[in-house]
Formats: sequence, C-alpha cells, structure tokens
Amino acid sequence: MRRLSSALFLLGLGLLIAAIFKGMEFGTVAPIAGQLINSAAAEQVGAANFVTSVVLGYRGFDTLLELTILFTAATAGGLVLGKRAPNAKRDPDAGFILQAGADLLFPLLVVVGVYIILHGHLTPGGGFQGGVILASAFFIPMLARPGTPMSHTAVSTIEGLAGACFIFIGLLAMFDGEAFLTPLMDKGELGALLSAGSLPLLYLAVGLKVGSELAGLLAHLSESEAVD
Amino acid sequence: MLDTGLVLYSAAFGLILIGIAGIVLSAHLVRIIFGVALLEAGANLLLLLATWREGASAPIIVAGRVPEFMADPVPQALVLTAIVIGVGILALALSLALRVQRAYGTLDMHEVRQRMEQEIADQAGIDMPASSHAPAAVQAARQEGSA
Amino acid sequence: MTPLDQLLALSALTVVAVWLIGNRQITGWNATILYAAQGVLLVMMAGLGYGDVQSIASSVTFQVLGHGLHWLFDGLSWFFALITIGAALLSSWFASGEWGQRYRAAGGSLRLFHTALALNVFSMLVLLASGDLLSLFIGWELVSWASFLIMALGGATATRYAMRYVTYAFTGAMAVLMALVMVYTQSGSFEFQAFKDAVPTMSAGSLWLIVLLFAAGFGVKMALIPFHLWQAKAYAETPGPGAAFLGAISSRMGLFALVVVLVQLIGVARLADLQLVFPFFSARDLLTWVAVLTLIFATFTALKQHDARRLLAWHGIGQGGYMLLGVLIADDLGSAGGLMHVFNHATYQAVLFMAVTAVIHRTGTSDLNKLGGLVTRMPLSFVAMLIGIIGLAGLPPMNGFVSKWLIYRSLIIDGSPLLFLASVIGTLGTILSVYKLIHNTFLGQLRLEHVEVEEAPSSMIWPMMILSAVVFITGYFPGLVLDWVASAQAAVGLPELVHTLGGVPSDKGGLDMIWVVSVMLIGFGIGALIFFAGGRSKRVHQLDNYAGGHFLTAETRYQYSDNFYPGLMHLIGPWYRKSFRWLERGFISTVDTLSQVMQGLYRAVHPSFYLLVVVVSALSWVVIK
Amino acid sequence: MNQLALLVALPLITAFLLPVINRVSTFAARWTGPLVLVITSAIGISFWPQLGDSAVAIELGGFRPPLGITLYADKMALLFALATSIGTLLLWPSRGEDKLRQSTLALILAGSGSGLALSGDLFNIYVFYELVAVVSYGLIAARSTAGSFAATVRYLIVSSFGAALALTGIALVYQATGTLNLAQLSQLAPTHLNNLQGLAAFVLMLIGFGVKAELFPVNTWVPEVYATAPTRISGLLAGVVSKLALLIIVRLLVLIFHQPEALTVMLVLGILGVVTGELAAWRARDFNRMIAFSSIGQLGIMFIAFSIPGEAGVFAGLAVALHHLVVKPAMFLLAERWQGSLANLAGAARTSPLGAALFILLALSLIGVPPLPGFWAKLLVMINLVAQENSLYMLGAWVIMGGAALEANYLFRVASSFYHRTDEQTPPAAHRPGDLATASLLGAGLVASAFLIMPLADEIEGVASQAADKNHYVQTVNPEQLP
Repeated sequence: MRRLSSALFLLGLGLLIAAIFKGMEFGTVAPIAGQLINSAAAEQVGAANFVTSVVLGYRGFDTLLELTILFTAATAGGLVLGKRAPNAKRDPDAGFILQAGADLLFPLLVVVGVYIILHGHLTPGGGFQGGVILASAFFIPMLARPGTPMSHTAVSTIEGLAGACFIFIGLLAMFDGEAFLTPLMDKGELGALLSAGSLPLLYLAVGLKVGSELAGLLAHLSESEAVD
Repeated sequence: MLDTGLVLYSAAFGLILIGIAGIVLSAHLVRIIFGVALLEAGANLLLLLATWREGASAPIIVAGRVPEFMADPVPQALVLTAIVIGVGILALALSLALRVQRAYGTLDMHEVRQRMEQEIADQAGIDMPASSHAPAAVQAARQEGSA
Repeated sequence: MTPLDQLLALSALTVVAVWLIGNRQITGWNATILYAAQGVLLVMMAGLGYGDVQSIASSVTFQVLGHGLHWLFDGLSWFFALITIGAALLSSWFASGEWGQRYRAAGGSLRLFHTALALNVFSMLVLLASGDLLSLFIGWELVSWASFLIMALGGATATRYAMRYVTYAFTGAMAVLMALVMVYTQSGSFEFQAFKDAVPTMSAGSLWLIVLLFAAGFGVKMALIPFHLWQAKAYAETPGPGAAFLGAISSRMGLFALVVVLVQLIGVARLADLQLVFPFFSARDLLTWVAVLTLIFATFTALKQHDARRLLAWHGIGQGGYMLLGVLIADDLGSAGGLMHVFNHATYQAVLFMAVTAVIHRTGTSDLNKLGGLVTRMPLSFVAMLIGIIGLAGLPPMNGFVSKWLIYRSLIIDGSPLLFLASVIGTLGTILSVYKLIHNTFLGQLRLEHVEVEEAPSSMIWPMMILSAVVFITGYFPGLVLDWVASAQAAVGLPELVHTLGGVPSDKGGLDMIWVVSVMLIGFGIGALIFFAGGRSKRVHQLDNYAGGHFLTAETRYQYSDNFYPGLMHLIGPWYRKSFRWLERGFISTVDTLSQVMQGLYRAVHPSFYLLVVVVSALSWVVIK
Repeated sequence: MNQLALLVALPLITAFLLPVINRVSTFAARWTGPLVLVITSAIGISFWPQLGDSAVAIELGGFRPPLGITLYADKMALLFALATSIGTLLLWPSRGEDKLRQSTLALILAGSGSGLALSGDLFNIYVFYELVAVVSYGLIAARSTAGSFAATVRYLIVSSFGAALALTGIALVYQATGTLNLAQLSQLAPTHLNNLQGLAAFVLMLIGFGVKAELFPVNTWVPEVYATAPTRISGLLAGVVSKLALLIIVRLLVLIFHQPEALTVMLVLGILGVVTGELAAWRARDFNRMIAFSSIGQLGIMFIAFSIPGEAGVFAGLAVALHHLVVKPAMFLLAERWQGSLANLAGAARTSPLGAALFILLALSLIGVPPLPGFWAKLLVMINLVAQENSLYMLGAWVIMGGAALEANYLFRVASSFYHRTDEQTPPAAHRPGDLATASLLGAGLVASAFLIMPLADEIEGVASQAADKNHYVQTVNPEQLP
C-alpha cells in the first residue's frame, strides 16, 4: 500500500519537475559570480586553474568546511565504530601476488598523488584528487596485509596538523589585518609551479588532510569488519 | 533548448527521481543509503548544469593562453565541495549501518524501527505502543518474550 | 508612594515575611497582624468606598512592547479588596491557633500554607487594581496560579482536583487572552477607554465572539455552567481555613472581571442589543440563563452531597449565579443586589466553612452521615452555623435576605417572571440543603464517639463570632454595605442605588430592615417570654427517651440522618445523570484518541515518505497557484 | 571586525588539534575545548556594542562579493552565533566513553553553528548546514546503544534527503540568478525569482532545511532521537540547532522569498506542527518524548510567527525563538535523571526539590504565564496573528491557544506528580550538581529577563528591525554588479 502511494507520489514529483522545468529559462542569465571571477582571477589569485582559484581563493572557506566535514565524519565514524578489541581476529594476509603488487604500487601512487596535489593550481586536479590517491596508496598495502594495521596515531596527527595548517595560514592573514583566508605571499608568474602565493601550500594541506582522513576512515571500516 | 542540454538535465532530474525512489521504495538500509548517494549525485549534476553553456572551455590558462569562452568555474568548485560532503556522509552512514546490523542482525528498516521502539520503551519502562506495521517475525518474538 | 502602592507593597511584603518566618506557629499570627495592617491601609482609602474619591492610582507603571501597564483602585476594587482582606484576616486568624498546631503535627507546612494564602491575597489585590486589559490578564493569571498553589497543598486527592482546576483555568485564561488580542486588534490598545470607545464600532459577530470568550474565560473561575465541574471538589479538599478564604472570595474574582468587562466596558445595554439569529435571545439573555442554570444546578447538586465541605462548595457555585444574575439585570436594584451578595456571601460562606472546619477539628470528619447532635457539645459553633445558614438561605434577619430581596425585586420590576421563578426554585433548594447541613451536624442524636467532644478553641470561635456578628449587623443595617455598593456601582457606570441605613426607600414597597428585624426580634422576644415564663419545657438526657413503647439503649439509632430527602432525590435523579461529567469525559477521550493518532503519525516507518509527500503537496500547491 | 571569523576558525582549529593535544596531555585536552568557547563567547560579546545600528559584512579572503564568500554579522546573526557558543559551553558533553571525540565534535558544532548564523552565501549556508548535521549525527550516536545507532541512521537518511533537496533548490536559484550571495539574490529576486522556479526552490529549501528545524512533517526523527541521544545533546539540538536552521529560513524569507505563497506554506506547516506536536505530547508516557513533542509544538509556533509578513513577524518569531532557546536546554538538563516513564517520577520533588521547582518555572514560562517572558513572546505572536487579514492566521492564533491549554495540562500533570507522596516506589535519583547548576543558571536568566523585560524587549525589537531590513543588508554587503 505504502509502496503504491510512494510510487504515485514519485510520479507526481516527476510531473511537477516537468512542469517546473518547462517554466525555466536557459542561457539567458549571466553567471555574475563566474564572469567576474573569470575576468579577475588571474590577477587577484594568480592560479592558472581558475577552478582552483575558486576552491582555495574565492571560496576557500567552503573548502575549509568541507575538510571539517570529512574530519567530522571520520571522528564520528570512529565514535560509532568504537575501539577495536585488542584480541580481535584479523583477516589473514593476502597472497604473494597481491602483496608484491601493493608494494610496487605504493611508491607510484604516492608520487602521482603528490604530483597532482602540487600541480593543483595549474592543471585539473588538486588536493582532493591527489589526497584520494594518497589515501589509496596507504590503503592498498592494508588490504594486502591486514595483519599489520595502519598507525592511527600517525594518521590522526597528520590530519590534525594538516587541518590546523590550513586554518593557520588563514589566520596569518588576520595578523596582518586582512580578512580570514586572504591569500598570502607573492603571486609569482602565472602558470609557474611556484606561483599563486599560498595556494599550493593550502592544497598541500588539503591533500594531506583528505588523504589521511580517507585512509583513516577506510582503515576504521575495514578493521571493524574483522571483529566478527 | 539544446538537445545536449535536454539530455543532461533529464539525467540530473532522472538521478534525483531514482534516488528518491530508492529512498522511499526500499526498506533495506544499504539501498536507502545508496538512494541518498544517487539523489546527491543528481543534485550535484543539476548544480553543475546551472550555468552550463554548450561549447565553453575549461577555465584554465594553459601556457598563458586565455580561452575565449570560459565556463563558469563556480559550480565546478561547488560540486567538488558537495561531492566530498557526500563522501563523508556516505562513510558515516555506512559505519552506522554496520553497527545497526551488528546490533539487530538485520538491515530491514521495518524491523530496525520496531527493535528500536522496543529498546526505547524498555529503557523508559513503558509498554510499547502497538503498531500494525510490525513484521510477523518481530511480533512473534515479542510474544515469546512476554510469555 | 500613593496609598495603593503602600497597600500592594505591604501585601507583597506579607508574602515574603511569611515565607521567611517559616514553618512555625507564630507564622499565622504574624500573617494575621500583617493582614490587619493591610486592612488599616485599605480603611485609609475608604474615600473610595463612600464615593468621595473616584480612584487612587499606583505610581508604578510599565511600558512593555509599547503597551502601558498601570494599576488603580476605584469603588469596585475597594469593595472587593475589603472582602478579600477581611476574609484573609479572619481565615488566617482561624488558622493560627490550634488548627495550625494540628496541621503542622500532621506533616503540613504552615510556611507553605500561609505563603500560599498571602500570595492569593497579593495576586487578588493586583487583579483588583488592574487599570487596563493587560494588567487585568496578568492579575487574572496570578490569581489562577496562586489558588492552584493553595488547592494543591492538601496532598494527593487535592492535587488531582487542583490539576483539574488548572486545566480549566488555563484554558479559560487562553480564551481571555484570545479575546484580549481581538479587542486589541479592533481598538489598537489595551486601555479600558480605548475598548469602551471601540465597542460601538465593532461588528456584532466579533463582539459576540469577544463576549463569549470573556464570559467563558472568567466564567471558569466563577464555575458557571458548563465549566463548573472543578470547583466544588477542589475547594473542599483545600485545607480548612484556606477553603473558607477561597469559598468567600476566590471565585468572586471571576465576577469582578466579568463586571469590569461586560458591564463597565461593553455595557449591558450593548449586550442586550446583541441578538442571536433568534430575535428574542440576546447575549444578555444567554448569560442570565447561564447564571440561573448555574444557580439551580449547583444548588440541587449541593443537596445531594453528604460531605459538609462539598455541600458548602457547591452552594458557593450556586450563589455565584445570583450575583451574576443581579449584575446583569443592571438596574440600580438588581446590580446592587448582585454586588451586595458578594459581600454577604463572603461573610456567611466563611462562617460556614469555619464552623465545618471546627467540627472537623474536633470530630475528624465532615461526613454528614457520621455526625449529629453536636449542639450540646459545641453550642457556639452551632450558633455560628445557624447564623450562616440563615444568611445562605436568604432569610431575615441576616444579610443574605437583603441582597436576594433586591434581586427578586428587580426581577419583578424588570418583568422576567421565568428568571424569578427559577431563582425562587434555587432558593428552595438552598433552604432544603442548609437544613440538612445543620441538622445532620448539630441536631438529632449525638453519636457515642462524640460524647467527649469539646467546644472549638477560642482561636476558631473568635473569627466565627466576628463574622456572625457582621452577618447579623449588615442584615440589620444593610445601609452600611449599600454605601460601598453604591460607589462600586458608580465606578462601573451602573445607576446608583438610593438607599437608607435600613434599606431601600420606595413608593411601591421599599425595604427597611431596621423595621423588619426589630419586629422579628420583638416577636421572638414575646415567644421566648411565653416559653420561659410558661416553664413547660423539661430537659431530659437524650437517651432518656422511648419510641414505640421500647426503651432505647445507646446502641440503637432512633434518629437517622443519612439518605435525607429520599423522595426529592428520586425526583431529581433522572434529570441529571452526571451529564456534564459525561461531556467532560467525552472531550478527554476525544483528545486522547487524537493524541494517539498523532503519535502514530510520528512513529513513521519511513520518515522519508513524509518528506516526499510534503514536497509533492507543497510543490503542486505552488504550481497550481 | 574581521576578527568575527574567529568565532568559526578558533573552535575548528582547536578541534583539529585536539587529538594532538590529547597525546601531549589529557588534562589539557579536556579543558581546551571549554576554554576556547569561553574565548569565542567573549569575542562575540565584545562585538555586540560595536554593531550598533549598522551591520557588518566580512569579505572572507578579501574578495568582494559576489566573488568571494561574505559573512554578514547583524545583531540577529551575532545573537545566534553567541547562543551557539554559549549553549555548547553550557551543555558541554560530559558523559559517555569517548570524551575526546565528543569534545572534538562539540567544538566543531560550536564553530559551525556560529558560521551558519553568520554566513551570507547560499552555498556556504548549505555546507555549514551539512557540517552541523554531520556533527549532530556523531553526537547523537555517542551514547553507543543500538537504539541510538538506529535512530541516528534514520535521522541521517531523512536529513540527507532534505539537504539534497535543499541543494537542488540552491541549484535552481543559481540557475535563475547566477549568484549565490544573499544580498545580490535579494536584489535580483523581484525580477528573477518571483516565479514558479523561485517558489519551487524556496519550497525545496524550506523543507530541506526544515528537517533540522523540526518542521512538520519532516520531524518524525525528533521523538526517537531525543529519546536515545545523550540528554545534553538533545538539549543542544532542540534548543540551539533547530533555531539555526530556522534562522536560515527566515533569512531566505526576508531577503529573497517574500511572496505570500511562501509564507502560506510555512504557516500551514507550522499550524500542523503545533497541532500534531502538542496532541502527541499529551499522551506521551516518558519524559524525553514528552518534551520532544512539546518542542515540535514550540517550533511550530515559531514557524507560524515567522510567517507573519514584515518586521512584526521577525520580531514575534525571534522573541519566541529566544525564549525557547533558554527554556528547552534547561528542560533537557533536568531530563537527565528523569528519563523514562512518567509514572516513575512520583515524589521526585523529595530527592530533587530544586529540580522540581525549576521544572515548574520552565513549564510556566513555556505555556506563557505572565509575567514570565514566555507570556510576552506569546502575546506578541497573538497580537500580530489576529491583526492579519488572512483567516489562516486567525486559525494559527486559535491553534496556539489550544496548544498552550493542552501543554499546560500535560506539563502540570507531570509537575504535580513530583509532589505526590507515595511510599511504594522510590523516587528518581537526585540531579547531578552540574546539570542542576546549569539549569538553574538558565532558570535564573529566565527570571531575570522577566524583570528586565522592558529593556530586553526594546533590544530584541532593535535586533528584529535590523534583521527585517532588506535594504540594509544589501547596502552593507554591496555586491558588485556585472560591468
């Protein structure tokens, strides 16, 4: 009965969406924020990748919050999943192929991850994408050898310090009397690796934070799975 | 209205509808969570499409060359944020699902709700309000418990 | 500081002082002295009571959210305040002696009791002093919650009835608030004057609604039908002197508020203009019939009671009907009768509650089927109760007669034979039931367990005697009270009653109580002379007696006092089978069912479904718009 | 003025560092959180007099709106930001196993709540809202019972569902206007959003954000979450977080969507909230769910109040919201020891006389007995409701009255049972001194505001008139236009 009514309501929603969609106008409204940013970003922020300018410059605050959400989710996840019993069983280590493959992949993934993070202000990619690759770099060995768990101490220290660095860089601007999260340092030459002021530093913090956060969460989940 | 746009918009609204369908039609917790993820994906796509224009190039200056017609960089940044938020919530939801499954041995939301009501009522020391929604298995278990 | 400030400050100080003194015997005496001091301050404002001064304002005013709050006393407030403080003084005196000792020994807290009493007095004074609708409401709420406090003191059963009271009272208060707000939207202010000015411009519909809301809200406190269920039990369970106080004045606050709103602000003439679809039935008729039905219903319910306190409490409700009836007739005679009845009722009701409390104090019960013959043991209490019931029944020479005479007289002049008939039926019930009260308590056979009972202690006798004297004297010289009543009438814009010390002069049959009472006294004197001179009476022991040829022993009950008036009860029975109780229960179970449904709504298996539903409904509404 | 960002930044940086600090010293980790909240509260309070008549816009990162994110601090925003900081400080989670993680989450809640109040950018509001949501999931689950996990996951689903719809609404708004800055949206709204698309976006955002604001009917999570979460967290959610979500909706209404249709949707849902909440509470048989349902009713009153058009509505709603903000957390603090069946509460006054007295005080104010501040708030709502032309508002007034009568009944049924003397059953345990002290503080605040009602009312009226002044907002932020 409820399924039927749900389906009917879904149908209704579909019709309503169609009705609203019909009334929408497309392509007539100029994206004010976007156009202003496109014309000013190169000068104001100095990153060749304008999306990065938005992510870390114009809307750096959102990025900080999004890091916080990840951090919160990881903390809450830790709270929910609880402490692992010291004598709990672990899955056995994987076979030779997987272990060797993981060993080979690890340095590669780390290098790629760091590269993507450091070039975030120049090319597509950046802290988030690189961070995810870093996280998988650390997570793959864990899958290969569940017996040797990841060091939660190290992970949580990295995540804490990386997040704090992001805010700290933001706060540094405030000591100069600027607003919170104002980009610092010399803009440099557009398109160069060392350009866009403090943006690469922020992206590094983001990358480390995302990497450690995801790695920690995954580790938590996979360890928790082994308790039964 | 351009055809590509129509397809893209339909995809966005379609994802939203499918996600909602997953949430309201399914009783299995993990499916519901995936429904939420789909719904978020649809919303993200819609956000990305908000100022989408056919033929715009990526807002990146490559080798000092400024593209003529650059796409709006704002939705891209927003969606990046929204995706990460979605990931965080997904992870937390799955952790909770794990714990619920471990505590109640089921992921069926009818049963989970029934067990939860029972637990709240037991903690408070009151009778549980009768409900016609209780699955037969739960009702049988309750009768055994009371007998 | 104006005299009103001094009075209110002293009253507030009384609350604090009594609280600080704590649970000690001396608390009561302190409270009594402080009430006496309040009385002195009130007497210093006596200009209000004799129409020499129009009003005395308080210097304290507030301006909250753009609404002014101020307080002032006029003739009406002064009249009610006099009764309030008098009742508090005597009740507190009554409670200070042995009653207090007993109460404390039984685990009651005198601190709480006297604080609650003082709080009641304070809140009533605040209500009486209200100078605008907002301060009226604030005073109203204060009075409601203060009386809840004193009612709830009596323990488990009392708390249950007090709970019922608070439900009724708060619902009533919400009705009043609604009415206030509606008045505000039409008049733009909470000032009395603005309301008065706006009345002629209000549409009949909204005025009807406002009148009904006010009447229902304030009527709850007066226990008008159909909001009467809470009062009798709640008052009866209140600790003795508290019941005397509440019975004397508390529910009259409802009358005060009704007089202010209906008579002073809206005006009875406007009420009479408010016709229903049915052209012979106006808002005034509705209210008068509610008053009369309350009178009859409550009186005959009282007749059925076998607990002395409940019997009295039910009468309290019924007599409220007389007062409202009198005020709504709104000519000089009727309204004077209604207002004077407030004073009269307060005096004899307090005497009666005190006498019953004295009996409870000595015998431990107020069950009329377990008492009897106490006249030989407690003669002074008997006299007090006798005077009280004569007043309650409305017979000369007590003051109750004067006020009822005024009301009857004006009903006749007004040409309302049906109302007159109905109120006569009410009086009949009153006489029957007060006879049951005094008979079952003091007359008849003394029960064996009460042979050793002594007269009530002097701390109880004195207040009773003073009040009895007041009942008699104001019956003898009603002009004493009518002076105050006349200025109260003037304060609310009613025609003033022309009166003399002895009553009302009139061409077509006035009333002069000095003559009436003097003739009665002479008659009684002659009768007594014959009785004593004749020397034909013989005093025997109550067991020195025989019936039907059998000598009686102490175990034999030759004189039954339970199941009084069986024939009448049989006759009344079918007419009201707890109909109002059914109404109340029906309402409660409706709420209960609804509540269950709502809880079911919140125990959703699938909260997301609701989200979908509301999104779809809201969106489709928007789309259709 | 830039320092106002510290209200967000300080708690967040501390939260990030808390695990590291904990490694150095557990003692330091325990006290850093409250200390930081004291500091942020002090910063917030020190800004109050500076705000004066004119609000302040803080351009984060030094970018002009609408390029960057703007924080908009008027008195209303600062008030709620402060309320979040102080509220979290007062209701600091002190129990449960994993204190470190709970403290971390509480700090983030304080920071994100303040940010939610201050934010002046639509998408930023969404991010803050999600952050607050995620934090509250973690805190609710902190009791680590199976029931709390189940309740949390149910809450999470409906809340994420709502948030995704809100995001859809934001996408629609961005599609129609090309900006996310509230001030600019306010400028563009009459031409761009006064249509079906705009209304649809508002409905989606109202319902999406309404999940946290306990809007009917997306509030079914309320009774079960408040029954399973730690009581202090329930107090925070009911007292503070719900008001933050409400604040967003009010900002949207005032600045962007002042169409009568938008107000009507809110009014109707508010009325339904009062009816269902108060009726359901009447029959509740355990303390937590009783006050949970009652809070649904109270939030319904706020929705009704805010749906009154113009400054009057903001003033009335704000008064009710602030009152509830003080009362509800105190109620939940008392609930700590009174959880469970109402029948077990008989004689509670013997073990906890102060607690019982506080409950009565709170209940009196909640149902609106003069001269407590709850009365003035209710009077304000009533006067403005009855003054409206639309008869739906009149219905709202009647519903509020009826709800108050019901509420008086069930609250005082409980209150009078505290004073029952039954010997068969043992009364519940006395309150913890910490809970009692905090609740007394809130109760004292209530009594004090009854005495200070005149200056307080003027102050709140000032706050409301500033918040309701759309032009002031636009002028303060002064967004750039396209050349």
